[in-house]
Amino acid sequence: MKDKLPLILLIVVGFMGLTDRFLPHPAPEHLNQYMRDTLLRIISAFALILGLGNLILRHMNRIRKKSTDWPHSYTLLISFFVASVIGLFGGVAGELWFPTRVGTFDFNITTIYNQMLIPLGASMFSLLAFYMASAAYRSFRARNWLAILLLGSAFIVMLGQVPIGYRISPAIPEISQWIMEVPNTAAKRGIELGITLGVLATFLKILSGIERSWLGSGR
Amino acid sequence: MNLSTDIWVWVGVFLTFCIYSFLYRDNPFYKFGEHLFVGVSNAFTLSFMVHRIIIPILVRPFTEAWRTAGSEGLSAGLFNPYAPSNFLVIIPGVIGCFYFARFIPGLTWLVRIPIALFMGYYVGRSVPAYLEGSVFPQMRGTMLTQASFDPAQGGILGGIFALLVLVGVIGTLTYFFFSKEHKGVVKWGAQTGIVFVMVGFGASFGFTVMARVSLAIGRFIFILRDALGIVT
Amino acid sequence: MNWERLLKIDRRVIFLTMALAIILPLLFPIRLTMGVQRVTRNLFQAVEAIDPARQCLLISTDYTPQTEPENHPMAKALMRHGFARRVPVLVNALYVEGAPLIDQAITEVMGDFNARATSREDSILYGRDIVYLGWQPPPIVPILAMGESITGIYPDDYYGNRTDSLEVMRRIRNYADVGIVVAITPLSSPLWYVQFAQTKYGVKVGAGCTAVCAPDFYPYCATGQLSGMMAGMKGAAEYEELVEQKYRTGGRLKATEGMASQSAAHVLIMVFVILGNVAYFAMRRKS
Amino acid sequence: MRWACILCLLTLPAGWAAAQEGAAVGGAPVETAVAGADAGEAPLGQPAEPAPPAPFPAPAGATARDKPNDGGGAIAIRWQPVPGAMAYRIERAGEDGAFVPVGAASALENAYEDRVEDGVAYRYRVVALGPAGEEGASPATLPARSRPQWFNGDLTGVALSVVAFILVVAWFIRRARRGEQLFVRRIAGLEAVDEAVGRATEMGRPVLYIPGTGRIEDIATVASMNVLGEIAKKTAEFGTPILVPNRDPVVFTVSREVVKGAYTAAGRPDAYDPNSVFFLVENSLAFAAAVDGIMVRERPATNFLLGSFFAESLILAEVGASTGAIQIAGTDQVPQLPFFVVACDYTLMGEELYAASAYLSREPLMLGALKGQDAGKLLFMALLVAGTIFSLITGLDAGWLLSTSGY
Repeated sequence: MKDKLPLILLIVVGFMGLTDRFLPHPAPEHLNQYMRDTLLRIISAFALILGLGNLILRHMNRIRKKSTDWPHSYTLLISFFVASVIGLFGGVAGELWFPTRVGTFDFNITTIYNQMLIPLGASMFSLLAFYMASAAYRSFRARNWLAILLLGSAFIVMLGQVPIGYRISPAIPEISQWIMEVPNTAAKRGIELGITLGVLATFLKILSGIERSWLGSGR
Repeated sequence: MNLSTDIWVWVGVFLTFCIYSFLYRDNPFYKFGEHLFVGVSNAFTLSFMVHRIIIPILVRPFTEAWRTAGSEGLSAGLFNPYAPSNFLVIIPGVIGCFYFARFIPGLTWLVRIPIALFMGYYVGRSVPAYLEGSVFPQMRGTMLTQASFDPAQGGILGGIFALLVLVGVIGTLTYFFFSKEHKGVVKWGAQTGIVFVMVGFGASFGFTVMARVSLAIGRFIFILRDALGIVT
Repeated sequence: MNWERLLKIDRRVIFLTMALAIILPLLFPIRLTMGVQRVTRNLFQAVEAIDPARQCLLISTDYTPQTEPENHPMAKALMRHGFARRVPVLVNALYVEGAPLIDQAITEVMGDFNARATSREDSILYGRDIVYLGWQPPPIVPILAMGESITGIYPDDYYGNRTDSLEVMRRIRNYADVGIVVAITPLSSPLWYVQFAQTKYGVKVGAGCTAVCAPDFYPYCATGQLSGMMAGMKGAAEYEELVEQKYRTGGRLKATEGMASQSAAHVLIMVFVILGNVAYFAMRRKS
Repeated sequence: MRWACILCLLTLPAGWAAAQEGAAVGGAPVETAVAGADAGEAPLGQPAEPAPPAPFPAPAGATARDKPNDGGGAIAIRWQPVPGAMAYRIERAGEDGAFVPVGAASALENAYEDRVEDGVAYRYRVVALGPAGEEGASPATLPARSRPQWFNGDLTGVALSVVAFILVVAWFIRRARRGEQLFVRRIAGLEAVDEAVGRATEMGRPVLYIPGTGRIEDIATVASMNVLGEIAKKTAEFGTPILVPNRDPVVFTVSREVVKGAYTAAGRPDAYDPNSVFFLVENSLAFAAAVDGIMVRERPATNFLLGSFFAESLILAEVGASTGAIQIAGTDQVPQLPFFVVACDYTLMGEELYAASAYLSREPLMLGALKGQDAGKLLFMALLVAGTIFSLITGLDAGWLLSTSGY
């Protein structure tokens, strides 16, 4: 029961998902829609609550145990609670009862998102420009012929990306596009075809119960 | 120079600085930025989850069904899961609560039910999507036809390139072949494959530099234009 | 010269020079000329082929402010192109995070056009020439549902208007009336449209993607599943140029301006790679 | 013997062809009505117009039929183009007989899809519009009804290939079950797993396992969960702490069960630390920021980055590399692979990630599935070569066998 029921459920909904695309009839279509748009969405909301509970408890623990950097756990908890109150009771755009405006200063959750999360996310993301430079410097060494291929094609494509490449020779952007269209396409296609086989195999392993690590320990 | 008077802009500048300081090394500014990021971002997700999912698709259908039942009495329509107001939304709610069964000794296995629903459904769904969206058209695109040599589409040279793609795809597939050691013919195939893979990866890397630099440009424009007003 | 020291150079030196390479061209701007890639031209042609009387251009966005510098100019260039040709433009956002950005882009481009308009016919009117459908989660749902009815899945637009009350939405019902969907993305939403909308409803799909995704999309451009694409900031700059050459729409060409910093950063990385290899071989010869 | 089965599969294309032809000709219940059989019949209703427009050649061969392979609600109208026409207007008549315009098509088109109610009979006619407003209406088609279909015949090939693959894998699994030894070659990235976990043990530092930033919908995440089970067994045996930060709450619930199960399976349920698997944040960049923090502060000796990764891949991999950790990465997100190859010690590319749990567990049944993957690859290669040779010799396009709807 404890193993079988989840496995049976998994097989049933697995086939439901599998056949969704093959059965255009409204009856299965509606069932699938219900599954995606209502059932699984509601369940995922509960998973989030569980996850947030886990995060809060972990940081409260860190404060209690005075682990390294514990004062920063306060930053996390306070910012979480304050912003949650603003978001939950102030509404998405400040339309609910909790005040999210002082004079001309707006701080509803959408504003907070735009003015705090966006700069944070964009800065984090843009670190990549720097990491790419250091990764290229560190790893693009012509150690063996495979490395030379990697380095060479990266070099040509980088040059083809910018107007200077075009100035050096109009052929460079052409070559770079050829690399993207021929060897790159071939490699990607080969990898993608393999991935599909992996997906199929994973589907079978999970549905046939060969792979059951997800069942965890409660047995 | 035309300094911004908007408090939020300076908050943005400060937070950008906090994150960039990590390039120097880990430091209290970064730790502050990191923890704030996690805290506020979770609050944002929670608010949206409540306002866009829990209330409209779980709570509201139920309370409306309750109200209808109060004024018009129970009817079969209130138990139709597809109806905008129905009592059956309680079922997904209960299944969602099974996640918390983990804390109830003896019932921990109930956690597997929502997990099974998620894994089963999406694993099943992805199979035809991959085959139809990826394998079939990509296989088709890889096969050569006489049209590959069509003068209108690059002629002989176009045909040779198409052949190269075919060779590359077969080589790459050979590289991933698990049942044979890379020896003999398989070795040649796999080596061809890895040549294509490495050239492709290099190209991919080179191509990406632009995207990443664009992001940094965006950040610096924010500081130079929005906050300091040095450039327009 | 101490090669070993050069090989083990502190990462922070690289970071600092990189920052300078990006900032200096921003402070002292120059404009560079460039060639146009085939895929960009194909996308431009596909948008040119839309019949303004019957069809619309659907711009589907799922970028967030993080990829704004790349994706935002694409959305604006497409809007400019649509407006210049009087093709109705529908825009949606697949994720809430990017939704306010699109509003800003629409306001800006509409403003540019309307500042030069002389009559009502000449202006860009909301509801007639452009509709911002807003956001419906999760992304897969609107992608599938728009095949049946666009107003069905987007009953209200971003600004809270009933979509079925908008002039253009009376003739644009579903994918059958969409000339092309151009998905502007840092992820793989063009492929979602290919996998879920094109396979089922046969709609044309184009892409505007960050440079990082572009290599992935070339195979789809080759098979024709994607009608064309703008790849990264360069693709956006090229599209800006194409629209500007043909229609003289004016407005800031953001992507074109950023290309100088791009060039500097690219050259810098290449210099680093060369330096690294010179040092590497010098060291190897020594040992 | 093994190849016999694959050979059978190679004959599949013929089966597909037959099936597709069947669907097109007689397979689907199609209600086709050809106009012109009685071309003399006068249209039953005319839209009221003040002055009748000048005549124009009418489109011939207009047909209306249920749109095949859909969920109902659509009728497909086709006609032969009229030279010189500027556009076409499509008109529909219900039971009452009056034709009303329902849509238009450009001069380049010769098909239109009308959205209608299921089960109701409609007749259509196509009006060709001339350059000066002339009109030429085709005779009315016979009535057509739209209805939903149960099976999407366009996908017969896809359905058959799913079935074929299931059979092949099942066959290999049966062989494995009978106790046959199945050979699998060395995969460097996976050979290194033991060494990598061992190194963390020696250094007394934790192992960091990042199950990607995808959701459970991404199958790579499911594959990663399976690998996590195997790696957690190893850390349980070695007594090395493992850290599993999660970005998706649903994945978090799964990975927690997986790790706990692995510790139980390894016979060390007491060593399982409930704090080792934790949820961080859904925003993937906030997640990257927090994981960077973990990397520089907890200094794990080994980082596993296995699953679905997006733009944050290089942020994680470069920061991990700067802390000196051994890094084993793997993803099926092809655009991220180059970054992992450049910044990590070992990279599992695409399919290798899916093979990893079978490889690590060495469980015969799982290896059977792996063999099935290989058979699939052989099939792909054979089809590509055979299709190319066939097309080049005959001048036909073998690829159309692989066409699904929309192309």
